[in-house]
Amino acid sequence: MLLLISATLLLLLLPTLLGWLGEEYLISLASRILIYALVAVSLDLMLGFGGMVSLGHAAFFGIGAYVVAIFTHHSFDGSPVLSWPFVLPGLDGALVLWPLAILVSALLAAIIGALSLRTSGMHFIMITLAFAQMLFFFFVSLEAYGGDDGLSLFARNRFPGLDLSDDTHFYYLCLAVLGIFLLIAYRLVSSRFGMVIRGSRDNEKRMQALGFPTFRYKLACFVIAGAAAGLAGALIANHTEYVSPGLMHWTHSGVILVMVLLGGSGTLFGPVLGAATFLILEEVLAIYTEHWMLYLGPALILVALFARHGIYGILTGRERNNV
Amino acid sequence: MKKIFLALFCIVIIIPATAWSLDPVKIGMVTTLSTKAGYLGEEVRDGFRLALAQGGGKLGGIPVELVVEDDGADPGKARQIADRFIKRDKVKIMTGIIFSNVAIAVVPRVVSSDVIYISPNAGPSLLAGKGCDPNYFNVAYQNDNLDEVVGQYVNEAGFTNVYLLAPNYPAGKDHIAGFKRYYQGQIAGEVYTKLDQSDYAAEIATMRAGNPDALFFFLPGGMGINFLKQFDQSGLNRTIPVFGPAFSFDERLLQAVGSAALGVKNGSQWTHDLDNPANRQFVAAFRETYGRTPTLYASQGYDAARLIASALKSVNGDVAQLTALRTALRAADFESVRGNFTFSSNQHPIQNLYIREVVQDEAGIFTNKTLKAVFTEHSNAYVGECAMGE
Amino acid sequence: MLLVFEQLLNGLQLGVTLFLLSAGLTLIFGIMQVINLAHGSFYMIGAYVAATVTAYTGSFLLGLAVALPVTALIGMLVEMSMLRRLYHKEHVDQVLATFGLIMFFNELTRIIWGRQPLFMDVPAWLSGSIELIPGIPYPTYRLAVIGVGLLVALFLYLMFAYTRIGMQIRAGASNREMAAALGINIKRLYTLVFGLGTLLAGLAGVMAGPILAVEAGMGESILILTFVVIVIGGIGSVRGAFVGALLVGMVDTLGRAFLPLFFRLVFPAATADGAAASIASMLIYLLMAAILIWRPRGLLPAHS
Amino acid sequence: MSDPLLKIVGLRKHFGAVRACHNLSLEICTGETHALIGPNGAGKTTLLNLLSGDLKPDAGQIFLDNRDITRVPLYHRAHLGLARSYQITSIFPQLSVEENLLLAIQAHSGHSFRFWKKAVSDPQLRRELEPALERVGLEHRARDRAAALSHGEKKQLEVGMALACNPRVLFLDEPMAGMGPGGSVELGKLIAGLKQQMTIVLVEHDVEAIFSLADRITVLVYGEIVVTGTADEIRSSAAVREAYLGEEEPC
Repeated sequence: MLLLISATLLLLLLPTLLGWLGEEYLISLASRILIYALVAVSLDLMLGFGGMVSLGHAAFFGIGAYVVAIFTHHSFDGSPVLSWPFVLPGLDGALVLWPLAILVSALLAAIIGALSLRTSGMHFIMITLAFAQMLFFFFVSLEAYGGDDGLSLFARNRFPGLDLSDDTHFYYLCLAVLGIFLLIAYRLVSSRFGMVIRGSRDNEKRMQALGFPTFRYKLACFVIAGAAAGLAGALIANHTEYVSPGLMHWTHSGVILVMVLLGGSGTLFGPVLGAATFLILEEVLAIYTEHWMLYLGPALILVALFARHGIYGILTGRERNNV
Repeated sequence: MKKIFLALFCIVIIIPATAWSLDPVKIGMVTTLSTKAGYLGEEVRDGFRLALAQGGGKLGGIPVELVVEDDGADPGKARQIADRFIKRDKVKIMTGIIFSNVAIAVVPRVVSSDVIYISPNAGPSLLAGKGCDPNYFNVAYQNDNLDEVVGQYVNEAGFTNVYLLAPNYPAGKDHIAGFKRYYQGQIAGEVYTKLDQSDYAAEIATMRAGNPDALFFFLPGGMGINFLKQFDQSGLNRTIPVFGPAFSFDERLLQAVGSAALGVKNGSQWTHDLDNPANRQFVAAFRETYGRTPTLYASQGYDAARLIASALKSVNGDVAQLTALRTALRAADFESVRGNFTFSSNQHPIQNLYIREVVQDEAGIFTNKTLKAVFTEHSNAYVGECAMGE
Repeated sequence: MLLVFEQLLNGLQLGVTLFLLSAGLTLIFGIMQVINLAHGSFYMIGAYVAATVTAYTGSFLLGLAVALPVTALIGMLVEMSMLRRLYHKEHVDQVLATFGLIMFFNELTRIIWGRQPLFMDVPAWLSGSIELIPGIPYPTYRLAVIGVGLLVALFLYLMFAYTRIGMQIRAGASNREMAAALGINIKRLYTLVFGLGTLLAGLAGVMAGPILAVEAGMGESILILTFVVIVIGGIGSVRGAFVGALLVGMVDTLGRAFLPLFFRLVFPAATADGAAASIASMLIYLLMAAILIWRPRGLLPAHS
Repeated sequence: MSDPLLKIVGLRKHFGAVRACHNLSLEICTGETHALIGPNGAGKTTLLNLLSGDLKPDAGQIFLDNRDITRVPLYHRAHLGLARSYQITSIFPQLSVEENLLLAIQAHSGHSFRFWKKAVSDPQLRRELEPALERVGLEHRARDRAAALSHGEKKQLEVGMALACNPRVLFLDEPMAGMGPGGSVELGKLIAGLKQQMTIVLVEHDVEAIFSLADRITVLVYGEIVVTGTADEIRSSAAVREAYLGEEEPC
């Protein structure tokens, strides 16, 4: 608990601290870490708690980002997103646009989830991967929105009371979003719903014998995770002010998965640590060597082999599930 | 838990420590060194470094520190690196981007932060037209240039029924459009393939059925190798002459294609056999330093460095004088390895464009031979769209 | 009509190439219950080694002869040093470790062979083309690829049906404990299976070398296709992989070849080309989704 | 004995050439404790799996209270009042003991699309949890992870979970296998205590336990019924001795 408080305090004071050190640039990196932490926690909700190993989670991340980018693009152009069957104007207000991004991602997650969850284990891994690739190719050839070139936002979205183009404001918004989602996830995993999800991870057959239609609950979990990833996508679109199909590429899903496992799956703070470690490592290694993947690869293997609960496990010595 | 905060603090402290020597002019190079296209960035970087080494670590007599980082061909990542260069390293001049989609993502942000960007490769139409900017210079080519020259040549050579092939993404369509701008004959077929496709048997069979008298294709990197090998094996290369922009025919790629590319005519703004003093000197020095023949990318990296050198000399290393620096750059007062070189009003090259042929030299190495200059002092199609307000 | 036949042949050839890669992977998935993302890396290793040896000696066969054992050996080393420890772990750990393996191998290849692609040519005795149907010359090398693929299919069939090791593998697949009780050395068996799987991947790499660019990361472009094949065919089933590979090869080739024509009947040319290309690139994924709705465990699941 | 609660008509399940269940018909009455015995591979567990819904039959029908439940999926059968324990312990190893039982209780107390309130402290669930823990004697281990339990304790937990479902029919698949003598006796007492409350179908190798617990016994061999009868009838049946006791080595 003390650690939690000191970590929160550190995160709250980070911009001031960095300003004092003259390292304002790092605020932007910190926001990026928070956003990736959000998507990593959302993946962990289904992976660590629900036992659903998805290699296509970046698809929802990308969809959320694209929804924001497309509407913002049209809002800047003054052209409608849709003119038939009804006129849908462009938008750049975060309070409408971001929920829309969440909704669209959730809808897509419902469709992909309903199909993928008919299978499990290795099938599930490969099917989620293939669906994400399908979306990737769809957006690569979607010429109206830049295709492979991606789409630039001309400005960040409007948010009442905040100036998102200010890195510090944006940082606090990301921090708040992550904080709220962590709280939701914390309640979720120990709620009745969370019990069912964790039970399905451990022993799905038994859950059914007890009387749970597990498919529905797993699908709900898949949709919640997809929706949260969509929100993270909306944030990353605003952060980089740019989206591209690369966001949905399967290797990007792989990176998010790596963050979860590196930090410790089945824990809530593990993925946050994982995202931070991965992104910082990437920055630092890239400064020292061009061949950073030569070192990162074996490091991942070692984590898979020896660090069952990732960094979180090493730091706390705790088992999973004790949230 | 404490350990991680300690580690975090260390990193926060260590990163800046590496960046505390502000004497030389810092030039930030964001380029692609990993992924399949990694050799392109390597060429640009090596070309640039050669110029730097020849000046003894100085460009135009001004000490320069070159910071190179790999963007992995990922626009998001490139943007992040650019941010760091600008905000933390206080870089005033940037260069290096290979891919158009990366450039489109990064350049607007760079130039709006009052940082000069010199493109050593990517030349998307957006940045030449509507998105042009006084802080953006392209020292390589506007993307369409290399297709336009082929279109013109195919016309002159009397072909009237050409088949077109490109990947299904915006750059693919741009290159086809560039070709069509000067080509006047019929189109036998226009096919867009999946990005990163490896098997082209279906397209080749359809092409045979279309019975064209020539083929124009744009398939960069591995896609081009795949296609050329398979096209060669199909035997069609004996009946249908092949044309394309230089991207699938640089000297490093050619070694991987082998004889399959022999005889292909491609459009370029530079070849190692161009006969001018600057070029002779460059090619010899590059071969000596790196043990290989430079590609056009290397020449572009080299020219980028020499352009910067001329401007640095002119402002005497004071990169804070943005206006003076821009004026000096626009003068393009350097000896380009391409010979005559000036900037158009949208700050893209006005230069000669050549058709060259893939041949095998005496040593058995596959390389390009310049055939003729199709355009002299050619500008680009987007000058009119660019409203540079200065 | 002739064009349709030629395209069918192209589809068969793509299918057979995919089969070479999927057969090995489906064995590893099905028998060892281990998810291996790094299969494409062995495909790449096979191609690189063969290209290098061929370049030095000028003999394609020698390249093949060196590449196969080298790939299998590297595969078995990986199995013994790393993968073995992952059998009892969850799929996520296997994903993580093999993802790391991909990064490692790709970077290592770049360091050893440099960043530019490597050259590998069709051997002289397989170059040129044969007119299977008058007027339509077909590349001899592609016919050779089809031949090799079918031979491998036959070999695998005979091995599983008639040899001792094949039966041991099948026993190991259906019940580990049972097989162990029957005195089969499961550890050694798994190493062999992994070696066989990577050998097949290496073979696919060697065969693809003269057709495709030999470059770092070449395995990942085709890995996803392989996954689709295996999901369609049913994990662990070599027969399923065969059927799935042919299906994917055909659908992909025919889609690319004929979708633009169909679309041109309905839409103006410019729209048609773009739209057809987009749909064609997603076609196999749509096929996969359709098959999953119909049969979630694939067409020919290994254990029913 | 009253009306049949479970009625099985012509049930068939083959695994390739193995006839795990072949044209099997059987009636199980309300309130009885019915044991299934037979040599290994006789199809006892298969029959339980077919009844509980873990497996789908190739042919035949299953009726519960004259309602055809043959096609009713596994999870729905639980809501009709069928619950079971598994031969190989089937619990949630990563969850705590109380969470294991809580899930069983939660299963029949409304839907679980409740996302906010902590399940462990939900009074509605809590009320049933205490007796459920007590019933299988695991109060002192409530907070421990199920994976950390001893084999016997896991078996107890398994049975406890089945009971926490408040079933009308309870299927027990070798509940005493692998338990020490003390544990078996305890469990025997527990089952005996349940006899009044629900119908029980029991698969067990411990012949002593069966003869003392079961009202009726069915002997299966190769997926078919050899004989059904009371303990005494079975004890004296020659067919049983030949088919079953003759093959099974005494243990």
